[in-house]
Amino acid sequence: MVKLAEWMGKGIFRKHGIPTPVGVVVRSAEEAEAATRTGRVPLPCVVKAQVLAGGRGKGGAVQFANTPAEAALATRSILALEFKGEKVREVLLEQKVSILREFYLSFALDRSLRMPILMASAQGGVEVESVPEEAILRIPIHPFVGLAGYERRQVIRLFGLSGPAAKSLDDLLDRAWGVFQSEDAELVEINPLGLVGSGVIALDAKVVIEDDAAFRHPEYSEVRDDRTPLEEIAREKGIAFVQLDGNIGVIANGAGLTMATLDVLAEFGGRPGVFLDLGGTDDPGKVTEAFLLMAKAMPRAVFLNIFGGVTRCDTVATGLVEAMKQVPASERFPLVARIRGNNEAEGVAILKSAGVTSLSDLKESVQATVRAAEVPVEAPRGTVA
Amino acid sequence: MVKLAEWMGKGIFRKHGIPTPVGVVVRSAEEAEAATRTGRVPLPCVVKAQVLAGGRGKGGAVQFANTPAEAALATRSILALEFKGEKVREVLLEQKVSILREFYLSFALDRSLRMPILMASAQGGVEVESVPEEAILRIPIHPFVGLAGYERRQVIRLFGLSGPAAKSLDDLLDRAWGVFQSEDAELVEINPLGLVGSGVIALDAKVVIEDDAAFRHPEYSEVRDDRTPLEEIAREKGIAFVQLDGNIGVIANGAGLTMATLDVLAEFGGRPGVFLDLGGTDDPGKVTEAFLLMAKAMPRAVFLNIFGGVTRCDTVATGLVEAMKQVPASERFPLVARIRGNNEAEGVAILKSAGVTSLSDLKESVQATVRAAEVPVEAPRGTVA
Amino acid sequence: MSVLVDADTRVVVQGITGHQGTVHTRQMKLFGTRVVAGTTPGKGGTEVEGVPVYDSVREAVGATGANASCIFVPAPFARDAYLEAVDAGIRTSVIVTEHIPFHDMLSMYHYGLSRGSRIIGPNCPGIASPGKAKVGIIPNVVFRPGRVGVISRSGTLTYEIVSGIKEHGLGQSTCVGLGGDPVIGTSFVDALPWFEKDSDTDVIVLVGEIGGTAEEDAAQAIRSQVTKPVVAYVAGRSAPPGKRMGHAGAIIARGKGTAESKVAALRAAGATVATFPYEIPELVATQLKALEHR
Amino acid sequence: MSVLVDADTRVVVQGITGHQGTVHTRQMKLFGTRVVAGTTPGKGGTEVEGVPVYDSVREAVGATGANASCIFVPAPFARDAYLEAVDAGIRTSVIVTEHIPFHDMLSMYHYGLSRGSRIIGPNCPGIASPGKAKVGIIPNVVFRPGRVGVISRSGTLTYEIVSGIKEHGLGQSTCVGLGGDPVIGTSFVDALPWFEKDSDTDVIVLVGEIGGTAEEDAAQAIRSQVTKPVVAYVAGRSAPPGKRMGHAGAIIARGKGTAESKVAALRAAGATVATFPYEIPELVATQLKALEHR
Repeated sequence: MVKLAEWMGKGIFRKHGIPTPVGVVVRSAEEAEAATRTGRVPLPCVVKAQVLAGGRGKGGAVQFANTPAEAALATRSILALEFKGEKVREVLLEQKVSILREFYLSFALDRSLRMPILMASAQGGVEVESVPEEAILRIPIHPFVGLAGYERRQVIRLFGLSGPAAKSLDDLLDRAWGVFQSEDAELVEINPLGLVGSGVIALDAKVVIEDDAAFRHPEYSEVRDDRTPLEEIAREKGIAFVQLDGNIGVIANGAGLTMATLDVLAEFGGRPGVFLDLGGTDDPGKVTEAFLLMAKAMPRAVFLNIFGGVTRCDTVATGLVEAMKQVPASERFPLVARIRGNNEAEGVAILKSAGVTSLSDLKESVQATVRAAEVPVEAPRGTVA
Repeated sequence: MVKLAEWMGKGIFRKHGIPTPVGVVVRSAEEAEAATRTGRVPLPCVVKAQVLAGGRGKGGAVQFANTPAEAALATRSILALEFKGEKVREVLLEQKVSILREFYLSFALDRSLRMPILMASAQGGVEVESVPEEAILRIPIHPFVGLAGYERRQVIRLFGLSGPAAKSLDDLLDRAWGVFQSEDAELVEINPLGLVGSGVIALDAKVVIEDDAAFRHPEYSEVRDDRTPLEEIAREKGIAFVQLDGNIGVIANGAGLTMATLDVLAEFGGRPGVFLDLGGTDDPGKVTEAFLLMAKAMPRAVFLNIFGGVTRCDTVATGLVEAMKQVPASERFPLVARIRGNNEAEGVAILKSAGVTSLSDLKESVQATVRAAEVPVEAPRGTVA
Repeated sequence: MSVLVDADTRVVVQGITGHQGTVHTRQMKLFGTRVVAGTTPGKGGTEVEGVPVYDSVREAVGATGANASCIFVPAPFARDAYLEAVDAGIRTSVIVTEHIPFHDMLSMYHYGLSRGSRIIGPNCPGIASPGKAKVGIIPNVVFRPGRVGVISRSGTLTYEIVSGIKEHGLGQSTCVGLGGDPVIGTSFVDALPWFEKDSDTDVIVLVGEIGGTAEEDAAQAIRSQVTKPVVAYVAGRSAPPGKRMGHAGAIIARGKGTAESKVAALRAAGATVATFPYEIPELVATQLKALEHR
Repeated sequence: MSVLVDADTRVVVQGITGHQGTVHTRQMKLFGTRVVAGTTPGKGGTEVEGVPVYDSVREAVGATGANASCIFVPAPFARDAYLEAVDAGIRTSVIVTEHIPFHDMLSMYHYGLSRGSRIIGPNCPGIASPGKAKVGIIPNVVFRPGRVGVISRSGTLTYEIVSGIKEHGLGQSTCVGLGGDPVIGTSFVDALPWFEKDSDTDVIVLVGEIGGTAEEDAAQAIRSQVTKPVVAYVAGRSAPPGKRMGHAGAIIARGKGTAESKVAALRAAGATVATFPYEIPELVATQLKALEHR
């Protein structure tokens, strides 16, 4: 998920001809003062924290300014915020526009239908989850013919628009659909969409680009996301790595197996701290890297659960043994291993030669891991280094 | 059919990123001299008449120049040409490129498959009709998925290209398909496509935009086509009007009926001179305009053959009577009429009151028309004015 | 039985409040067609010729059970109208509108195909089964129930020929006008098997014209799939190459699409080909007589 | 009978000369699959693991009669590879490739649908019927012929479970891994009726995970179309909202896609839902025993 900040999303909107308020992104109070003083952003203006989390209105992350001095002040106070755990680095200053009504619009994927879906509601400016189902219009869009005119008319009717406002919405819908398609988006959300005079305008922009399509969009390669620093490193190395609240790390191969292993751990009282899916690999080096990464997350215990398919047991064992040599003393962790499947015998032998015993029963392995996390004094059998 | 001149086609190619030689279109020898002297067109250069007909190479419509003076001379001589009946108004000067091989490429419509079709041949630079069928690769393109990479590879293989040349062709194919789609073309032909160094380049461009899609392409509204002046006027009035070699005009409603009427005329020794299809109309004024237009073509006789459907018989009769008042004496022609179908009785009565008798038998009507055209001394019964 | 439409066909007229929509709604009703609904965005709740008007096809289908549509909306909006019909569950659409860009028709045709919906047209007179239903604009006066099936790329030429059949004392089972555009939803190849299967049809009249290879394709289909006698006619023998003869599809281009080629293919496939349109009724009568004596 | 593949399945491996393509061609052959051809553009005329390599799928199909394909080509070219397979007449394609953009999958899925072709995957382990054929990458060692059908959104978790079934002394009829991407060619809803109809399957094991509503949709299908006993398991009960758990599709977003919702829906539809994956074989054995005593 490449989640774009509001100001970037609005930049894409403008590129596609979707109206947005006049605005400038700034990174300091001085810039804010200058932007408003020179008229690049007409006053009065809105000052908005550029964070990915929603609900900014309630957390002081959106303020208003009538003078350049006020704009500077608001920017400074917002830049000092940490909003839902996220440091504010950028602030968007936008001309305040006079809004007659607010609507909700989004394009996303309907997985069951295998079609994009347009969702619209005449109740905008609130979280769509809080809108009753029956007040939301859902229009599946067949990818071969796109968003048809008769479908756009359904939205126009829902919003009760006519004349130039209807025409403006019709045009915006077509363009927003264009954004969803041509930018390989998984979400394009405009909430609120404002009725301003006789036209509609995007007052917010939430655009999420699909990770897998990143190769077609090098322009987003620098986008900061809401990953932790370790998750970011893992992503670069092509390892699926998710940090959770607990203290036990799980290294497995395959998303389903990794999740299932975490579930069993949780069921037996363990607290999952890291989800690490090796994926399919036959490179012991990648396995070593995965272990070194896991060590950085400082787990109290790690459970290695491998079913050898594409990823063979001996590859994992070899990579693990190498990691055992490289992990610094301060980052060592107790390890429980269970490896089965392709080249199981070879893998088990390699582990054994390094002093690690592979258990075969899942329940027993999990219980051993939970115990290891609870008793951090001395490392149990099967420990890294 | 909006047939674009070579230089306009190449302009579209450049807009879509398809390589073409450096070139400039000129309308005088002076312009040609200046363009080559200033280096806007590097020398040596090719000087090409911008006409719509093919086979320019053999008719002196393509020449070469090594100096600005030669470029001016060649341009002057080409501007003096009338090529296959078409006055040369524009000349394209292009840098001469060193061509290793020439290929043929086109995108058109396969009516039976209801799909666009890519045609390719390794024998370029000649009329594709002269290439044996088995040497032409035909690839239907499904409009919902476009020209696939594996299909482009078939063309690359046919041309025997590899490395950068293959990559260049792959890219060009994709872009030419983009031209066909986004410009609503009915034909995009590159003949020859040249292999130059390690890339391919469009040495000619034949782009035909579909008439019915003209409303999406106002940029081509000024394009001169190979219609006669009367055909041009007819087009503006929304009348299907085609000038042929003979001297008898046929006014009918519906393309099939008009063609069939011309066929019967020809079968009985008449020479069809004008095809005029009123189409579906209920405006007598349009009928009047059609007759006035027919008069301008100076036919020796006219046969009006109407089967009233959307176009009612009384509408046609009313329009005809009005035309009888407006046609200048110098343009009057003998008329035979046959009107049947919706509101037949009313139509026949209106004609009768104006002194025109409607015949009912097609064969008899045609024979009367042919006789009228042969005997221009006195107008027969049923004459305009 | 009949072809594609019958007494159970329930028609929604898309663009009913326009002039053509209104005129032909009246004519279809006079023919006996069950015109159950019309649509025009923004005109929902009104009535035209006693037919209720809805804002959308989905509403019209929901309220009236319409299963076929007749489209009169202007060319720039025709694609949209057809997509709306398909998505609302309409299985047969007659598109009367002319001048629809063929690139639009390509996506309409293939979308319909993938969703099990059939287009007749565009730029066509439509389909009619005398005594049952008419969807389109063929003048009512030319019809009389009978056993001759007519498939044509033409409009008025069809009326002329169908009328001739009636005047000759014969009648039609179903008559379908396919339209003369480069891309049409239903071709001879699609329609011939319907008439072959139709128990009400004894003889098939095929009216072609220059341009494309639809008649050559038809000849192939006649050879392999049609056992009933076929009487054919091809318009445009006197047309010169390179000129569009009124219909966007009627053009001899690059040596393809000549009348000679079509007539030869049809003859070779066993069809009786008329030189003049007025010969058709007599040729049909001869075929019918031959069938009686079999 | 079996589901989707059988002893007559003739497989072409697309991307056979790549490392994965070669390794799994060997494994498929060891399984007993008729791997008749491979393709890699520019490598036509060579051989991999005794299998002839062609430049294009059309050539491969022409020469070998291949009717299924297994796709290993890299994500940016996967769409193209599938279109090539469809156009060459392949009816079933297992796409092993991961990280295919879902916008690409949308057009692949709908194109296949319109042409009568079926995708398993992408990012999936494929399909196998022990003793008959395997198309994909599931390790051969986990299988043993039997009467348990397995449908799973997972890869290695499936191996774990299928292996458990074998170790418990039971065996599988067909096992299909659907893949964990947001857009997959074959869903539970598509696959359940195949197993319901399959005379070799007595009990169905369904392995789901968090994200989307595939399991809720499956519950609907079980209720309305499945009479055979279903044993289910859903991975991801401990996963927090908003995090993608390895699979692109495994994410609880906007309150949708939780394990609780899926387990509840499956239970309500009559499925037996396991809490731990290692419970599944015993639950299956119980169902089989119950069937015997019926």
